[in-house]
Formats: sequence, structure tokens, C-alpha cells
Amino acid sequence: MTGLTEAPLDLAPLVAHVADPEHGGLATFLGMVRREGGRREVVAIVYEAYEELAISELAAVCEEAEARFGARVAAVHRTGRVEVGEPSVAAAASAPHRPAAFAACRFVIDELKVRAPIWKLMVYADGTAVWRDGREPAQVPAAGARQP
Amino acid sequence: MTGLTEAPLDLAPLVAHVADPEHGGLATFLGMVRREGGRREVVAIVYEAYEELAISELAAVCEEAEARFGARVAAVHRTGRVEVGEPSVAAAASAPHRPAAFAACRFVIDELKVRAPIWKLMVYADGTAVWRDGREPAQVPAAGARQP
Amino acid sequence: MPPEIAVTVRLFASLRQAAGTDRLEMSVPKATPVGALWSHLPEEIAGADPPAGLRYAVNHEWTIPGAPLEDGDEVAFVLPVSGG
Amino acid sequence: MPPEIAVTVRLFASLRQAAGTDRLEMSVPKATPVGALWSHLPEEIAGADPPAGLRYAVNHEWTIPGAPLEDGDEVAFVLPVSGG
Repeated sequence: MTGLTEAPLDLAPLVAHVADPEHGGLATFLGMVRREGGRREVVAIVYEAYEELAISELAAVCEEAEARFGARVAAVHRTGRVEVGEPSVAAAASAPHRPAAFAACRFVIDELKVRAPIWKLMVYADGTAVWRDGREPAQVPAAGARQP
Repeated sequence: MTGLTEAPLDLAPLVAHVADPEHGGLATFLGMVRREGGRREVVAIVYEAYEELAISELAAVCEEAEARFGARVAAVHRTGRVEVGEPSVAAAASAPHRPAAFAACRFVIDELKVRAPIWKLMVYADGTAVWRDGREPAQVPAAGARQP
Repeated sequence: MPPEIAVTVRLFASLRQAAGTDRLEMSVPKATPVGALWSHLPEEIAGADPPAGLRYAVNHEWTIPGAPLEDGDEVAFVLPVSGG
Repeated sequence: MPPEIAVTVRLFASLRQAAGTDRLEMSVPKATPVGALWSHLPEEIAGADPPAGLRYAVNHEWTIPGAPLEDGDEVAFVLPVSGG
């Protein structure tokens, strides 16, 4: 069970999917949209995926974790708008013992955050919104200035 | 939210309890009763707690995790009979970032397994049952032999 | 003879099962250290020496084996927990 | 002049927003390396040099900037993902 969803995330089906009577440990992780108190308060994040590649990367990360840790793994990422306090990504991993369950879950979340092509549009309380896709500096100068 | 319960464990109320709009990571752990294929197949574990002290130890472990990792933490342990494949203990921890959420969750489960006075009666498929309370060797000799 | 005091002993797991009850009322000499209480248990309950790792609680708080008992104390034999 | 090939370009995030569409049909010289495609984007979309960390996928698989494009390929500019 890996993939993308536009619906609110629920841990229960992931837990049911990875549970195994031979496995004594089951770790999960939810990545939550946080307010980020700093200069500008975040009210939501809109997630946009390159769906075909995001789905195959999620599946690849889960398969790697299963092989590496002897675990059963599931991971689902939200697309669309997610409000502050709501989960944007859910991962679950079970293994015979506790350390492998934690390690597999941590591996999955760390890897998919880096590898899955899913971008964030930060939506702020002041009504502005900014993409976090490495292009922010280029969008600032209106005259299309190029680097030397 | 810490304590003991005779009812099946559910992650959802623990997740709701630790969720915080300033926290971006939320880790959970379920300890599951596992079959333990070895010589004798486990079908269930009966958990017996020294309730007053188990409750205060669970609370102390959660408070220590909250102070140490800047986390919000919850942990609930089952009492009574838990079948193979069902959870016997649930912990949840949220923190501003991922590493602290995982670390707090791991700390809670590791500590409470060692500190909370909760014993296991292993129930096997062959109809036998054995307490794991450090007394097994003393129960074997019928003649009450004492060590020299 | 020192005066006797009454203490309640909480039993768990295999101790409770061996005793057929989860608490015993015992009478012991005043100021008996909690760590000496095991030797006052009926042999059909204690069976042998206390298990390695036995800990003690008095009135629901951890205590050391040398702590002297007082009248009315509730003592718990906290057998080793198995984790996992 | 080398023959032209037709490729579809998938756009995401701020690129998609700047283009007002999530895909462009482009015509480029045969065997153009995928890493050279950015310079063929209309300037109102590309805006500037490609961002550091830009990656490429062709037909939904990762590829290297030097991979030559073929007629009918679907190219994706995979902007840096921000994690967290």
C-alpha cells in the first residue's frame, strides 16, 4: 500500500496493511503541516506531485526498506491542500523486533521526502503563497536578471 | 494520556492527543503480540500489572520524554489477554521536527518496557502457559531446592 | 521480643498464582527491612530464594531493600519485568 | 539543419504556474540532450537559468542531462523538492 491521495490521511489502513503475526514491532510516522511561527504564519500547504514518478518512487522506497530491514512497509502522501495540523504524509513499518521497525519507518520517511517529486506551495496567513521548488530567487527580480 | 486499559488499543486517540499545530513530526509505536515460531507457538499473552505503580511509571516516562525531546507524548499499555497479532502497548510522540518525534517515541517505548511493572503470561498453542517474571527456574524443581 | 507490625503484601504474576491471592496480611517484627520480607513468605509461595532482579515498592513507590517497614505499610514484590 | 522532433514537456509547481499549463508541446532538433531543453523554454516561463538541483525524467523515468531526446518523448523538469 503505497501511493498518493487527495483524501485526508488515516493511519488505520496502513497499520492493518503492515501488521503481521510474526512481527512484534510496528512503527508509524505522520508528517504534519506545521504553523512555523517565524516571520509568516503558515495556514496550509498545497502539495503538487509528478504523479507517475512519485508513485514509482514511493513504491521503490518501500521495497528498499522491506529488503533492508526485513519489514513490511506502507506509505501514502497527500496531494492538494492540507491545513495546518493535518498530516501530509503517512508511513508505517512492521518488523519482528522494535529497532528494525523504527529503522524501516525512519528510512521510508527520510527517503521519500528527498526522492519523491512532490512540491509544496506554502500558503501564509497574510494571503501570499510561495512555491518551494528551488526557483524562489529567480522569481523575485521582475526584469529577468540572469546570473553572471 | 497515559495509563492502562483492558480494551483493545487504538492509535487514533493517542495521535489526536499529541498532535500540535507547531509540531511537524508525529511518530507512533505499537508493540504487537507475536507468534514466536520457535519451539512453542504463542497464541496470546496475558498482561498483569501492578496498577498503581505501572500508572505512575508510565506517567513519569512520558514526562521525561516531553522534557528531554520537547515533545508531546502519550502511552497506553494493555492488561488482560491479548491475542497474537494484536497490540499490547501503544505510544505516540509529536515534536517540531522528525528526529525528535522518533527519538521521543523510541525513548518512551524502551523505558516503559523496562520500568513499568507489567508481567507477561505466555499462552502457548499446546495449552501450557508460563509466567515471564524471573521465577521460571525456581518453579521447576518440585522439592523446593535452595541454592547453596 | 520487638513488637510486631502488620503489613499488607501485594503479589503478582507467578507469586500471586502460587499464593492463590493477590494480597497477604503478614505480621513481622517492627523495622524489618523490606528486603527481608521474602524470607517470611510461606514456602509454598516463595518456593526458593528471591529471583535476581527482585525490586520492592512500599505504598506504591520504589524503595530500597534496606528500608524499614512500618505498621500498615503496603509492600509489593516487584518481580523482574520481561520487556518486549 | 537537423530534422526536428516533437516532445511533450511536463511542468510542475512554479513552472506550471508561470506557463499557465501543465504541459507544453515543443519542437527541437533531433537528439537534443534533455539537459539543453530548458534553454528552449519561452523566457516568460523559464525566467532565468535552471535552478540548482534540477533533475530530468523522460517517459516517467529518471535520466541524465546528456540523454538525447527522441520523437514523442515526454520530458519532465523535476524541480528540487523541498522535503519536510
